[in-house]
Amino acid sequence: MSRVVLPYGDTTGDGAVQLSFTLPVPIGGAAREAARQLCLKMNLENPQVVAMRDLGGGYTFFIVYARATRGVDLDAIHVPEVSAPAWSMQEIDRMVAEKIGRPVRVVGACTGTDAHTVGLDAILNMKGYRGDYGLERYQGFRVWNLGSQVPNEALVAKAQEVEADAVLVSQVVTQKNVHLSNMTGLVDLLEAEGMRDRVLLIAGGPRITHELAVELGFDAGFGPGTLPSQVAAFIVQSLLERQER
Amino acid sequence: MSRVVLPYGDTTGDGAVQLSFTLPVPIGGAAREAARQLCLKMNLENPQVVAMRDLGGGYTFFIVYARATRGVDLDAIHVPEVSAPAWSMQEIDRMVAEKIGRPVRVVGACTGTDAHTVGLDAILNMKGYRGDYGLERYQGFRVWNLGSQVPNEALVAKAQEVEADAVLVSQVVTQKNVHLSNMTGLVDLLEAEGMRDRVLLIAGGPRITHELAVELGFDAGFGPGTLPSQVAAFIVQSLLERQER
Amino acid sequence: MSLTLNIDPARVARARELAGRIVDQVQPFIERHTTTAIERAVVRLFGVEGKGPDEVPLANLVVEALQDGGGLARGAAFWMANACAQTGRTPQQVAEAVAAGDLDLMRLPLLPEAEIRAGAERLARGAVDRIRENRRTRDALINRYGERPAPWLYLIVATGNIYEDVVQAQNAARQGADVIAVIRSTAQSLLDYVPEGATTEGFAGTYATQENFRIMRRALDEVSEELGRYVRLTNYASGLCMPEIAALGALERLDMMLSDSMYGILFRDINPQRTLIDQHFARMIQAEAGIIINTGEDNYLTTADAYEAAHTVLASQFINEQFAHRSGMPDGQIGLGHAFEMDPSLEDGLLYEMADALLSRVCFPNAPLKYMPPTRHMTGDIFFGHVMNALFNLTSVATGQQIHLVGILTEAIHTPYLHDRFLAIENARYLFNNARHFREEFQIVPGGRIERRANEVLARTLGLLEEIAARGLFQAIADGVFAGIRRPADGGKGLDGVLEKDAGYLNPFYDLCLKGGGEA
Amino acid sequence: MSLTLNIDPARVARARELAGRIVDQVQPFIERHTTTAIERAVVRLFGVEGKGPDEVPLANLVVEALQDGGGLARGAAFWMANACAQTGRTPQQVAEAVAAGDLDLMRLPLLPEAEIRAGAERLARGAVDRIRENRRTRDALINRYGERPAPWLYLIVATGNIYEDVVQAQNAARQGADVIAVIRSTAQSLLDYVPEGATTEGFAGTYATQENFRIMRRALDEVSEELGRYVRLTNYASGLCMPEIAALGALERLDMMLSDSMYGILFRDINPQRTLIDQHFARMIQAEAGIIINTGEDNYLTTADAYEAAHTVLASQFINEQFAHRSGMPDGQIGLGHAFEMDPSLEDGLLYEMADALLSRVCFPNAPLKYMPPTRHMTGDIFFGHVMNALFNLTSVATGQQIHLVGILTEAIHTPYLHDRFLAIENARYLFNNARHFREEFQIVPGGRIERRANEVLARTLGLLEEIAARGLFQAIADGVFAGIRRPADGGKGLDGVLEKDAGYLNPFYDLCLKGGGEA
Ligand code: B12
Ligand code: B12
Ligand SMILES: Cc1ncc(COP(=O)(O)O)c(C=O)c1O
Ligand SMILES: Cc1ncc(COP(=O)(O)O)c(C=O)c1O
Repeated sequence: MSRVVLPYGDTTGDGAVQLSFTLPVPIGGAAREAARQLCLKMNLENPQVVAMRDLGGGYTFFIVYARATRGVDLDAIHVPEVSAPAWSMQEIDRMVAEKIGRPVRVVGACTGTDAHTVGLDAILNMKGYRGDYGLERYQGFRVWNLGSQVPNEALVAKAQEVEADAVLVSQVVTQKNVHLSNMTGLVDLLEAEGMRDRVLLIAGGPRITHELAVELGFDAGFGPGTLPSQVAAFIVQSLLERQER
Repeated sequence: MSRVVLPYGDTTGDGAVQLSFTLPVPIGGAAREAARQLCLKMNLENPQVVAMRDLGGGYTFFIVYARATRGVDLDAIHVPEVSAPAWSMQEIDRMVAEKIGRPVRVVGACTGTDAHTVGLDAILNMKGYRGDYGLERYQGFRVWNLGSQVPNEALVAKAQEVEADAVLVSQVVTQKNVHLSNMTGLVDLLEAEGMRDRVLLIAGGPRITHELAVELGFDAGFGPGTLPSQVAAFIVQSLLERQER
Repeated sequence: MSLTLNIDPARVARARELAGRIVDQVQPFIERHTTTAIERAVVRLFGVEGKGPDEVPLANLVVEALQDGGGLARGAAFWMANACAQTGRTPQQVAEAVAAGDLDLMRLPLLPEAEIRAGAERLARGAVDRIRENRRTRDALINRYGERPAPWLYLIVATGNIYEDVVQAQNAARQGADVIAVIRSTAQSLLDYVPEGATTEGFAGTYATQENFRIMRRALDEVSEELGRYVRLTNYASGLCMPEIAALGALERLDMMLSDSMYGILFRDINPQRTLIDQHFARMIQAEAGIIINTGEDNYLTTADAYEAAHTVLASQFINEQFAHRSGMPDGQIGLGHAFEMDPSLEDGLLYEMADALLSRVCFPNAPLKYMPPTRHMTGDIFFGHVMNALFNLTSVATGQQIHLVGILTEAIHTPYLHDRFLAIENARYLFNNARHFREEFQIVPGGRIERRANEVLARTLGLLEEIAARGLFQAIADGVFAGIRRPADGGKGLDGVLEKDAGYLNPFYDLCLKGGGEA
Repeated sequence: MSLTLNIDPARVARARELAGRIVDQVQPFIERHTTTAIERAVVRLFGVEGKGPDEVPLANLVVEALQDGGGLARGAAFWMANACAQTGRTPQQVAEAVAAGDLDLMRLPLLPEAEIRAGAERLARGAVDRIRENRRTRDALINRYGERPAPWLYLIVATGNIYEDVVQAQNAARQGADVIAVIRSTAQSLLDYVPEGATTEGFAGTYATQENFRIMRRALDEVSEELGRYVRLTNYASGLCMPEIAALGALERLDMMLSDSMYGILFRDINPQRTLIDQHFARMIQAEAGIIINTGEDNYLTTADAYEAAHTVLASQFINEQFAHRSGMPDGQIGLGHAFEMDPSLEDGLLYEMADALLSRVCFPNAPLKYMPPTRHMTGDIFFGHVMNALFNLTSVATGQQIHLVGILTEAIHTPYLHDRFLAIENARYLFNNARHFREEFQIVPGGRIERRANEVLARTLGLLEEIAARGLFQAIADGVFAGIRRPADGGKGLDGVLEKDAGYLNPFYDLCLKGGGEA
């Protein structure tokens, strides 16, 4: 079976798409045509340049509406999703007490030169995020939050020292793909230290998806809007699964 | 030779493009992936879904940034452009007096059910547009402005009656491509009446380009921002060319 | 306390008095006449629905037959009541018989006049009862859910297909819309009949039909229930069928209607006499139905310059208020229109917009003003347009507007897409909430730019009203006083539908609705 | 008349007095110490530029040599002046010789102290003359072109490549920017040296180097000439090299600099002692150069809640003002930072933002306040973000801010693209023009929400300042009073660069700049 969908404006299947971009072409009829042709190369139909603005220096900004012609088959989409059960803090704490019998140890950091601690703090600090308490508040967790700009080496050393069950990494700055090298660097280091199998490795940040994290060798990735309890539930569930094995 | 350009964000050749669209898919990981794949089908690279909003009813709105990969060759672009000399009202009036020897007669209308007279009035009324006087103000023109909602038949009849040199049509409403049928209908009618060769046929409106107008059998098309003097110059120049033939 | 202007009440009273005088000059003429549209409205109010041969609505067939036979000046009610009494049939059956050619209303023997009058009144009372029942239903629902805080978010749908409209309307409501307007198919105002049935093909809008009204009303009642708030429905009455569509709106519980002769005259070239006569009846029915009317002064500013022509808007609002009063409409139903249409490049434009919006507020303290967003200066630059709409949203909440037509960033491009509406609502809700008590927190500096602007607009309004009072309304319209558009009194479409009432003219609705026939 | 708040001046005076007391508690400590960065700044001011072996800047090599030799506590000026006099070489030649290992500054025989002092002062005077010359050039250009009306449009460029930055900066200027900020490569504040030369590779920004400063200054002078208005240049001094970068900014005619220890302490974990000592020298040089500093209080609100933590911003502004005064900086150069960072879902948020912005305005009437746009609550929804920026723009013009960092709709996504900046400038220019005289047209309702909010923030500020005065600034920072971040006085980076001044410490700039050494 296949369920192919197209973008929707006001009629099913109309394919309506809005685009904007700048071309290094001085404003004018040729620029408009260049913008149109660019859209045709995107397999778009009937591109309408609805605005054309002179940015100066021979650059022109365009706003275009057009129709997408190639739909997406929903049945062919399989996204790996984090399977975090919807447990409350109380449930998680009880589960840790009953089934693990000791607090879960987690170490978290913003690695490399990343100084954006707000996202990591949202997960780890008492206060938590949007009314959902952070891991420090859990009876079942012990948390070491190393803060910002932590070199991978320092993070791994700390994880080793406290015998961490899980290592949590936040990556916000993604320019020049610096997050990718930070993340793969960490995986390599953990493997070199023979620790990779002993810890759950979790990443988070506005441009992190579970799919990307798994691809880079992490156990899970969490994106925008993540709540601490989702992360806690994922960790506890994963540890329980490992216990059973 | 070829000069291929790509969109520009902050580095030459980065291909930066912004898109937004709605898919008939409930918000979630699969929706995000569907949006991503849709962009891949547009030959875009590295699509980043930066916003995903729930519109209700199983629809999701996306904002995406991505990189266009297929550039446009500027040297292969040839847009027919209206060649209207940059003449002032005074120059045009003098030219009409000296070389045509009688006022040029133009009939204008918003045809079909179109009631948007502002654009046509901008060209025809005394007052003009953005400080550029309208054709009524010219000594060298006589203007019949038929206003809104004029059937093609009435327009042709009037043109016949006053022996118009030029017929000016404004089309603002473009939904369901009603402007296209209005415009081709007019061409057919003029041809049926054997008048097509005797009048300059000119269209205008926010979605009219010279290219489109010519394709539909008009002599010229004028888009947003057109000034009356450009239209006057085009008319006079074309009439002079015809005289010479 | 709330943001207000220091304006001399005597000058406002003077403007109102002049407008009253202007309207009184034409009111006798209006009351002396009826139109084919009014008579068709009567027929529809009597319960006639559906089409005859050649797709012509039954109401048209009945009225045309009477017009052709020369009997229309006595009123359709007269003939219909007589026929019902004589044949024992319902109005619907009578109309169907007329359509089938089986019955000639004017050939039937006539009952004594008093009996006909009584029969007509009975038929009319049925309609009025249904209309009042609708009104009670609306009140009950609003009571149940609670009234929405102003400004109300007014959103348009315009797919051309009533069933797609339903999808868009319900989603708009879920996204926060308080009022849904179903945009009509382009130029329906020029049709001299109301199409029948559910329709799925329209240009840039969906035909206003009784069945479409019903479908959308049901859909909105459904979503109102789902959301726990009453979502209002509105459509357009203006045009050659104003009284008929007003009647259908009353019968199908529309909550608001765009209903303004001035719009039809100026922008649709409808004959001024015809539509002013029509309007008097239409508004009377709307008054009865508790329908808030919306007037179209905002449209002037799409053609004339908003900074220069603000006084034409205000003058027209005063006149429109008087016309509405003459139809028995209370202030609370008179949704006078105005707009945020100044050129965005104007220095201090925001302050002048605030001045104008406050001035309307001050002049019509009890009217549910309808405030229209920037349209004219919207371009394809959706980003800039979205910001213009934000200032419009701010001005609306800051000056206490009631009905807020939500500005859409793609105004210059297409009728709204699903997400255009979402983004627009989000913009408006952000502003309304983030500047909720702006009105209570700021005062206007006395004698400053805002106050000076308002006083100047009022002065020019008084001047214009004086001039119209001197010239007469028909002449003023012919002279292009509004929006610079000239419309002679005997030009335009629909004059052939106007006729002088016969001495024995019968139309029970005037009595029931206007002369103490209000809510029992 | 202009929009203002009814605030008791005695309470403002009290806040200022408390801040003065807080600063006086640490000022003696600051003045007793110097740092490696200050000494490198001296070396650079003496004209030393370029790198030695292993890419290490000459200034670092000289200062490290002195530190290793134990002579740094007398001041680099002392050794350099002696060396120049003894060898007859320029400071540059001396530094090169040190780098080459040909010269050991501390092994040279010492001239009599008075001679060394005189020599050092001569060298310093050369630098100060150049700095004053820059200042005169700036004044002359502004005089020629005319000063720009506030709020100034402050735009960032951040390509990482100085040559791409030039393209973006010149275009931004053409689009309307009044101030161009070249964003630094991520974490340059952690480098304990200033890179040399033109650079083309940076992360999320371009390295601050003397050559990059020069290139951009030239580019902006060029475009200033083209446009007929003076386009200001700014960069970041905060971090481990604050005094050095401040010196380079002074030498290369930067017009503004982000220069604030608190930022480094809280967000870069720089040692509090180190950076406060550095800041004293840095601001002194900036004062001399007529450079407007920008402080970083806005950043607190990216971490703490803007509604809750507004008083921490105000308290910090009072303290920062005192620190600047201690460096001889007049109010007109103290660009205190604050920000529009409240959650957009807050009811009346716009009014509270106005309250806070006005309060800063009232407390620091002569400071060129730097107002930062929404960043924290910006998401990938560029449409909504663009509207938030519109309200920020409105608030800025309505409350009379001076330096306006233009909010960019793609804040949550990437450093600005060419057209992002264009759209953002258009938004700001629209608001500034369309609401130009908002300030003169509105008054705040006495005792209303805005005034109550402002008084409450001031009350909490006073409470906080009392507490800090009681505890001492270092302890307060350690306790996490600002932005909830705890920084102990002996933690963080750079403490190893702090040293107590020797009795014979020599640094001629303190005398020239602070003690009556102002403009001749
Ligand atoms: C606040 C902020 C700052 C503050 C940081 C303060 C602090 N204590 O964190 C300050 C002012 C210091 C700052 C500085 C800089 N910033 Co900044 N900053 C931001 C800002 C405005 C908000 C980020 C934020 O706090 N979001 C709120 C949190 C709650 O969201 P979040 O991080 O996504 O976290 C959620 C999820 O992602 C997830 N999550 C996040 N981490 C983790 C970790 C784990 C383990 C898990 C499970 C989940 C998880 O859960 C969280 C809750 O749901 C953004 C713009 C924006 N609006 O996004 C720019 C932004 C991130 N900064 C940016 C830049 C470039 C910088 C600088 C490098 C600029 C410069 N050259 O000087 C500097 C240097 C900092 C550095 N080297 O890292 C860019 C990054 C561009 C890019 N994509 O690479 C942005 C996008 C702004 C921009 N358009 O340029 N910044
Ligand atoms: C003003 C206006 C109205 C006014 C018109 C008043 C009047 N006297 O013209 C009123 C309120 C009556 C109106 C009504 C409707 N409108 Co209207 N209206 C607009 C609006 C806001 C501005 C148009 C305008 O005046 N532009 C200014 C002029 C100067 O620009 P211009 O037309 O492009 O003209 C320039 C050039 O194009 C060129 N030009 C134009 N014509 C000609 C002719 C010649 C010969 C030449 C040489 C040059 C030329 O020169 C001009 C000067 O540079 C636009 C939205 C927008 N912002 O664009 C919607 C818009 C055009 N309307 C629209 C619609 C759908 C309607 C209605 C059909 C809605 C309805 N269902 O009820 C009605 C019915 C009208 C009808 N049947 O035509 C849509 C059209 C959608 C589409 N693309 O098809 C728009 C885009 C709004 C929207 N998003 O839905 N409208
Ligand atoms: C008062 C009024 N009536 C009617 C309309 C629309 O009527 P039409 O169907 O002619 O487009 C408008 C449009 O703005 C209006 O303002
Ligand atoms: C006062 C101040 N200094 C410096 C910076 C940036 O410094 P860094 O190079 O550490 O990112 C900022 C950033 O906002 C700031 O506000």
